[in-house]
Amino acid sequence: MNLTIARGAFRTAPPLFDTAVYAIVALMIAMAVVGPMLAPDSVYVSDIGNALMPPSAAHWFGTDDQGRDVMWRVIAGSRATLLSAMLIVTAYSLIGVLIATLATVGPRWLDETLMRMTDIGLALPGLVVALGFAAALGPSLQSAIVAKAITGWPVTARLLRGIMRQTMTAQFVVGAQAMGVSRWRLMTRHVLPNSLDILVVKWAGDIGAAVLVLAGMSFIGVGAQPPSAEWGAMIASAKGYVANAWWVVAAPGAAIALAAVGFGLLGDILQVRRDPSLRGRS
Amino acid sequence: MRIRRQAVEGRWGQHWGQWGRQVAVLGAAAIALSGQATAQTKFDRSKTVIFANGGVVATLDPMRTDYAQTSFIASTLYDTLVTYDKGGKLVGQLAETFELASDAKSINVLLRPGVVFHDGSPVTAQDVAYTLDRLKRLGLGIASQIDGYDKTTVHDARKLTIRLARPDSLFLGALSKVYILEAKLVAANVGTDDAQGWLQTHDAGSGPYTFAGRRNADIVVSQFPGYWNKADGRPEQIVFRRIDEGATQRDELRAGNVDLAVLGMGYRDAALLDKEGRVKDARLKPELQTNIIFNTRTGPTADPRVRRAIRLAYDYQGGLSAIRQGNGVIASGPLPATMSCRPDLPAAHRDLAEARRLLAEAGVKNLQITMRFQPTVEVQRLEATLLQSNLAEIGVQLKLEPISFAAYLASVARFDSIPQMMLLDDFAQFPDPGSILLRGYRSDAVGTNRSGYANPKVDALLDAAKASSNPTQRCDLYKQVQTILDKDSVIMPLYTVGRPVTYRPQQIQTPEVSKVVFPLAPADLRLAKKS
Amino acid sequence: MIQSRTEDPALRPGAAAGADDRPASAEGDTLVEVEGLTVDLPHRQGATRLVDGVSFRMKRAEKVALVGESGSGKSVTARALMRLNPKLTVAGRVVVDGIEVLGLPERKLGTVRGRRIGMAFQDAFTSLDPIMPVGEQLMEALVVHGVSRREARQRAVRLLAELGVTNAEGRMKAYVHEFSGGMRQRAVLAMALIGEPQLLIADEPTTALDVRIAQQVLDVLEDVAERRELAVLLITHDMGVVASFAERVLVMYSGRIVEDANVESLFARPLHPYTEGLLGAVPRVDRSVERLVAVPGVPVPPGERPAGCAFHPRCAAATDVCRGVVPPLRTFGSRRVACHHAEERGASDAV
Amino acid sequence: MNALQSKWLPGGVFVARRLAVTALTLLGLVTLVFAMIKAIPGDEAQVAAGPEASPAQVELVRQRMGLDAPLVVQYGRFVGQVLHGDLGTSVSTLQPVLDDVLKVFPSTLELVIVTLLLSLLLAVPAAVAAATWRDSTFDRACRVGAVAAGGMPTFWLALLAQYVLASRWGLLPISGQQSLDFSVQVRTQMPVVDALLAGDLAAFVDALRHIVLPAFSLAAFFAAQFFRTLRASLIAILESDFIVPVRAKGASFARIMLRHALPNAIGPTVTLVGVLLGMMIGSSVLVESVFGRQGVGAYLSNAVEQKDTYAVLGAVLFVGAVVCVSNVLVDLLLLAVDPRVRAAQLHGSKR
Repeated sequence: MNLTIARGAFRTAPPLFDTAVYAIVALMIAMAVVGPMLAPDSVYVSDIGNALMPPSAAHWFGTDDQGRDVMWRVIAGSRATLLSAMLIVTAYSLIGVLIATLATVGPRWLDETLMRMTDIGLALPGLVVALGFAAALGPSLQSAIVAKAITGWPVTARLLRGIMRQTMTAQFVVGAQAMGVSRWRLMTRHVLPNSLDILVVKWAGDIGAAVLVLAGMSFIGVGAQPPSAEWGAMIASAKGYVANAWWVVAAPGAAIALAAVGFGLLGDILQVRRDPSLRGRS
Repeated sequence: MRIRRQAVEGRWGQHWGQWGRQVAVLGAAAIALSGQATAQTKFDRSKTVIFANGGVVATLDPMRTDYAQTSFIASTLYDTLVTYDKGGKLVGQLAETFELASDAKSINVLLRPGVVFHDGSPVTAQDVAYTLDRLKRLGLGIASQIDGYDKTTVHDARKLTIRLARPDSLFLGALSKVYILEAKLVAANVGTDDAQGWLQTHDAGSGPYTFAGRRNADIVVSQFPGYWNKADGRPEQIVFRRIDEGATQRDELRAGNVDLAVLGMGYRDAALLDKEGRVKDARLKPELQTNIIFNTRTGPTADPRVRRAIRLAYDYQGGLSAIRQGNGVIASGPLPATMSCRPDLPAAHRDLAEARRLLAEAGVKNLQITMRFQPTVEVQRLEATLLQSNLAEIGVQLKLEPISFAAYLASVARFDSIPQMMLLDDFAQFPDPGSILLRGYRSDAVGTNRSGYANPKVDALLDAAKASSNPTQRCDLYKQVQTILDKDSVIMPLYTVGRPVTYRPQQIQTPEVSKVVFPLAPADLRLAKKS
Repeated sequence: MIQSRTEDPALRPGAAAGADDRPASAEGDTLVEVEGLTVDLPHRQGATRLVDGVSFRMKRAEKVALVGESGSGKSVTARALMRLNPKLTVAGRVVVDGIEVLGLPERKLGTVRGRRIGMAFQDAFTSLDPIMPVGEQLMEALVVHGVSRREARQRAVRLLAELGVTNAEGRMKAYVHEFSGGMRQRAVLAMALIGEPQLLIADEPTTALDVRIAQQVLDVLEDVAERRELAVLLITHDMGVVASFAERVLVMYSGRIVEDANVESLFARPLHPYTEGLLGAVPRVDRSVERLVAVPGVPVPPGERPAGCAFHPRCAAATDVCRGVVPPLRTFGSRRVACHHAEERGASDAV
Repeated sequence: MNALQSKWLPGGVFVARRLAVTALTLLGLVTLVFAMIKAIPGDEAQVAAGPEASPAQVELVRQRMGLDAPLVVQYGRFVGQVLHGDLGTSVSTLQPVLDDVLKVFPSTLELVIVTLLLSLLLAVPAAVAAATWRDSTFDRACRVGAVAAGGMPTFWLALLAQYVLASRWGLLPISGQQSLDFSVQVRTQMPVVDALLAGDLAAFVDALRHIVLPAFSLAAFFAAQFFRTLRASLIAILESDFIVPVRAKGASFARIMLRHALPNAIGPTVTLVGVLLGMMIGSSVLVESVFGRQGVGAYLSNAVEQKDTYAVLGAVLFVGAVVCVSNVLVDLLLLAVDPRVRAAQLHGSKR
C-alpha cells in the first residue's frame, strides 16, 4: 500500500477550475522571472519619511516599516522565494530519486543501510539543521536552501522506493526479467520512467509546501536577510505591525498562500492527468 | 522571532539593542520548582506588579548578572556594597563609609549596622570576603569587572579592607555590580559547583525582596519585611513574566494583564501606545549609545580618512526620528551624552561632499565593505539598511552580514578576526567613563578592545587615569582620550538612545532609569498612589 | 411507469426472517415480475441507455439463466431487482414477492436486500472486505436484520458446513486472502443465502474459477437450491453452465431480451439468430460439430446501439425491416422471441 | 509454545526489531548533529565565561568543561554519558541538560498532541461527510477550505488569530500557558495535564483556553493534509468491488462507512501522521513564540545561537526519539488495522 498523497482536485474538474490554477501558476512564474527587473530600485532603498503608509493610489498595498512599496517588494521578492523553493524541491527530489534507485536495484544490505539513513533524515528536525547552518554560515537564503534540501529528501526517497519496489514486482517487469533483462536496464527502461512522472507530480505539489517552509525559516530569522524582499522575511520583519499596519503582513502572507495553493493544485491536476482513475478521488 | 538571551555587556552592550523583529526565546530551562513550595499566597492584584520581559531567566546566581534576565531579579534579592544614585554619584548601600586609598590599591569599608539577610542572620565583613573570593575562584560572569581583585582582610564584624593586585581607580565603581551573598548559607550548599546549581533556584541575599518560587511559568518575588531601607509604595509581589513578542506585550498591556514591558517592545509600538494614552512610554535615558565599531588595523577601514568619510555619510537625523522615534540625541563623542567627564565635541553630522572628497583623497574608488549586525535586533536591521542606501550615494557598496551572538564573541577574541564594521548598542556597566574607555581602547585589552585600536599616547593617558585616586585628574585624562578617539574616528557613534519602557500609570508610578541595572531596577518600582 | 404504491398491506415490517413464518406469497407462484425495466447512465452530454424496456417473470423455485455477451446489460438488470445501481437512473416496474422495489424508500429496501433476494458475486476475492474476518462478514448479513450475534454465529457456521467448507468453525476468524478459490466462492454463496432469501441472484459465479472447482460450486448451488426450493437467477455467458443448471433461459442482447424459452427447446431449436450463433459457439456432446462458428462481429457498446433490431449488423438473415423497426418480443406457445422473421425460422410450430 | 505465545511472539519480535532500529537511528542522529554543532564557528568556553571575560578566564572555563579535549574524545565521552541517562551540562544554565529539556519538552508535546487530536477531529468527520455527499456544495466547500488552510503559513495564521480573536475581541487569552490566578502543583510540566491531575477544574479550563489558539493555528495546515488523504482513500474504497455486496446484504450506508470504508481507508492517513509529526514539532516553535509559550523549539533555537552543544543534542535527541517512537506506533497501528500487512510483516515474507 504505497502512500499516495492525493490532493483535492474537483471531481468533474470544470475546465474553468483547471485554467484558474494554470493562471495562478503562470502568474507566479512570470512574477519570478520578470518581477525583479520591473521592480524599481526604490524597493531596496529605505525612505523612512513615509513609513507604514496605508494602501493608497500611489502604493496599492501601502508601504512597509522603511517606507518601501509593499506591492513592488512582493513582486521583487517573488524570484527569491519561488526560485529558492524550486531549487529546494528539485535538489531533494534528485537526491531522493538517487537514493530510491540505489535502494531498489542494489543488494539487500544497501537497501537496509539506505533506509536507515532515510529514517535518520526523517527523524532529524529540519529546524535544527536550518539553525545549525544559520549559526555556522550566518543566516542567509542560501543556508536555508541547503538546510531544507538536506532535510527534504527522506520523504521523497521513501515514497519513491515504495513505488519502485512495487513496480519492480509488477507483472510486466517480472515478465521482462524472465526474458533475462538485467535489473539495471529494467530500472532505466521501465521502473524509472514510471517513477519519474510520479516525481513530477510531487515536484509541483511540493513547491507550494517549500514556499511555506522557507517563509517559516525566515520568520525565525534563519532565512533571507535584509534588505531581501523574500516573502517570509517580509512577514518576519512586519509581524510587529499586525495591529497598526495590517497590509504589511497581509500582502506577503496572501502571496505565499496563493503560491502554495497554486502549485498544490497544479500537483493535483498533474496527478489526475497521469492516472485518470484518480479523477475526482483525490 | 527568537528572543536571544541578551547579556548585559558593558563596554559594547550591543545585545541591549531593543529586541523587535527577531527575539530569540530561551526555553524555560531556568528555574526548577524542585520541591520548593510555591508561594500559594492568594494574590492581591492591586498590590502586585507584573513585569513582562523577553527571554528566560537562566539562573538567579548574582554572579551571572551579566545576563539581563538574571540582573532584573537578582537586583531585587541582593544588595551591593555601593551603588550610584539618580545623579550618577557613588553612594553607600551595605557600606556605611567607603574610601579608595591614595595609591588606589586598596579600599577601606565600614558596613552599615543592623542589616540582616533574609534568614535573619546579620550581614558581616566575612560575607563580603566570601563573595569576592568566590567570584575570583569561578571567574564567571560579573567577575570580569573585578579582575584586579587580590584579597580581603576582615578586621571585625563591620570593618574590612579590599586589596587589589594593581592600582585600579575603576574598582570602587565596579563594586556596584557585586551582590553580597550570605557566606554561611552558600557554604552549606556549596556542592561540587561552588553552589552555582543551588543558587540557580534559591536566594541567599539581603535585598528588599525574597524569592517566592515559580507560579506557572513566571517567577515571583515578595517583599522582605526585615529590609533595612524602608520605603512606602513598594509592591508586595513582583511577578516576572516571559513574553518575547513585542506585539504580544502590547496587547497584554492594553488588556491590563501586565503592568510594564521592558525588553521586546519596539520603538514604534511604544510610541503608538504612548499616543493612545492608556499605556505610557517612560522613555528612559540610560548610558546607551548606538555605535559602529571600525576595524582600525586591517582592511579599508584602517585608513582614518575612509572612517571619517563613512561617518559623514549616515542620515543621523532621519535614523533618530524615523527608526528610534526621536527617543534620543545625536551622538557627540565616543561616550553616551548622559555620562560625566565628556569634552564638548562636535555632534555627528552628514556632509556628502566632504565624504566624497575624503574618499578621493584616500585614493579609493567603488569601495566594498562588509558590516556585521545583529539580525535579532530590529532597529539595527533598519539602521543597517539605512546606512547601506546612504553609503551607496557616495559610491560605497555596503554588504550586510548578520552574525550570531556566539560567532561575534569568537570574532573579537583575536585582533585578526575583527569584522570591518560592526553595528552595536554600547552600554556602560556603571556611570564611570573608565568602564568604557579603559576596557575598550587600551591596545593590550584583547577581547574587549573591539576596534583593535593601538595608540601609545592613549595607552599612557589611560594608565595614568587608572592609577590616579583623584577624580578631577581622572576626568581631565578621560577628556583628552575622548578627543583623540573622535579625531581619529576610531568608532562611529550614531546617537545616544533612550529605552522605551511601556507601563500602566494606573498601577505603577513612572519608572526611573537605574545607573546599575539596565535599564531599570524592579526594586525601584512604586505602586501608583490610589487617589 | 412506476406505479406509486401506497402502503401495501402485504408488506411486512422487517420481521425476523425465521424459516417457518415465511410470508404467504401475494400472487400465486410468481416470485419476480419485471415490466418495461429501463436503466440509463447519466453523464454530461445526456445519458446512455443500458437496459431498454426489459420484461420477464420468474416463478418460485424456478432456475432461470440470464445469458448474453458482456455489455449486454444482464448484470445491470439483475442488480436492478435490488436497486443496487446507485449512479444509474432506473425506471419501469419491478415486483419481488409482491413488493414493488423501485418505489420503495431507501430505508425499507432492507426488507428485500438479503431477506427476499440474496446475491452472489463473480470474483469472490474482490467482493469480500479484505480486512474483516469472513465469519464476521457472514454474520453481518443477519446482524443487519436484527438477529443476535450469537444466533448469527451459529447459523453462519452451520451454513458454511452445509456448503462444504471444511473446519467451518476455524475458518470464521480467517481473512479472505487465507481462503482458496473454491472456498472463497462458497463463502460468497453463504453470504447470499444466510438471510434465507427466496431468490438467489448468482452473477457469473463460476467465471473466475477453473473448470473443476466451477463444477463443484455448481453442484453445491444445485443441492442448496433443491433443498431450499430456491429460485435462482444465474447470470452467465457460458452456455455450458446454462445447459447443466437452468430450466429456462433469457437471452439478452444490447440491453434487450431477444429470446425466452425453456432450455430443452432453446437448445433443440434456437429461434433468434443470435441465440443460434451463441449455441453454434458451444462444443456439443450430443452431436458431432465439424467447426465451431463464433458469432461474427463484436458486441455492441451500449452507447452505439444500432437502429431497429440491435443484432441486424451481425445477423445473416437481416432484411430492411430489421434495420428499421425494433422487433417486439412476441409469444409463440411457451416461448418468446424478438425477431421479425421468427415465423420463417419455425416459431409458428413452437409448443 | 502455547497458542498465546505463538500468537504474540511474531508481534514481539517485530517491535523488538523496530526498537533496535530506532536506537540505531537515534545514535546516527546524535552523531550527525554533534558534528554539525562542532562545525559552527564560535567558542563555547567564551560564551560560558561571558563576553567580557579575559582570555585567561576563558581558558580556565575551557579546561573545567573539558572542551580542550579532542573532538573524538568529547564525542565518545558524550555517548557514554547518554547511555547512563546523563545528557551533559548546559553551557548557559549550568544545569543538567536532561532537567532543562524535561522542563520545556512536555509543553511542546502537549501542544503537539492537542494539535494532532484537533486536526484529526476536524479532518475525519469532514472527510467522511465529503466522501458521502461527494461533489455536493459541502464537499466542494471542504475541498476549497482544505486547499486554503494547506496554503496558509502557520505563523501568519497564528499572528492573525492572536490579533483578531484574542487582542481585539478578547475571546481567548493573548499569550502564556496559564493565567496568574491559578497555580497548580507541577507534576508533568504540561499545564493542561497538571491542572487535570490536581483536579482543579477552573485551572483546567483556563489552561485549555490558553491552548486553543496555538493548537488551532498549528492544526489548520495538518487538518488540510489529513482531510485530503482520507477523503481520497475513502472514495477509492467506496468505489471498490466489495462495497456493493455489503449493500446487497441490506447494510445501511452508515454501517458501510463505519465498519467497512473507514477501516480500509485509514491506512494512508495514519502513515501521514507519522511522516508529518516531525514537521509538526518543528513548526510548533513558530506558534510557541507568537503565543509566548514554553517549548523545546525555542530552547533549541537559543541553544544553537549560544552554541550550547549539549543543550542542542539533548533537545534533538528528545525530538528525534518522539518522531521515531511515533513511527513505530504508526507501524503497529497499521499492523492492527490490516491483516495483509500483518501477514507480510510478521511471518517474515520478503518485505
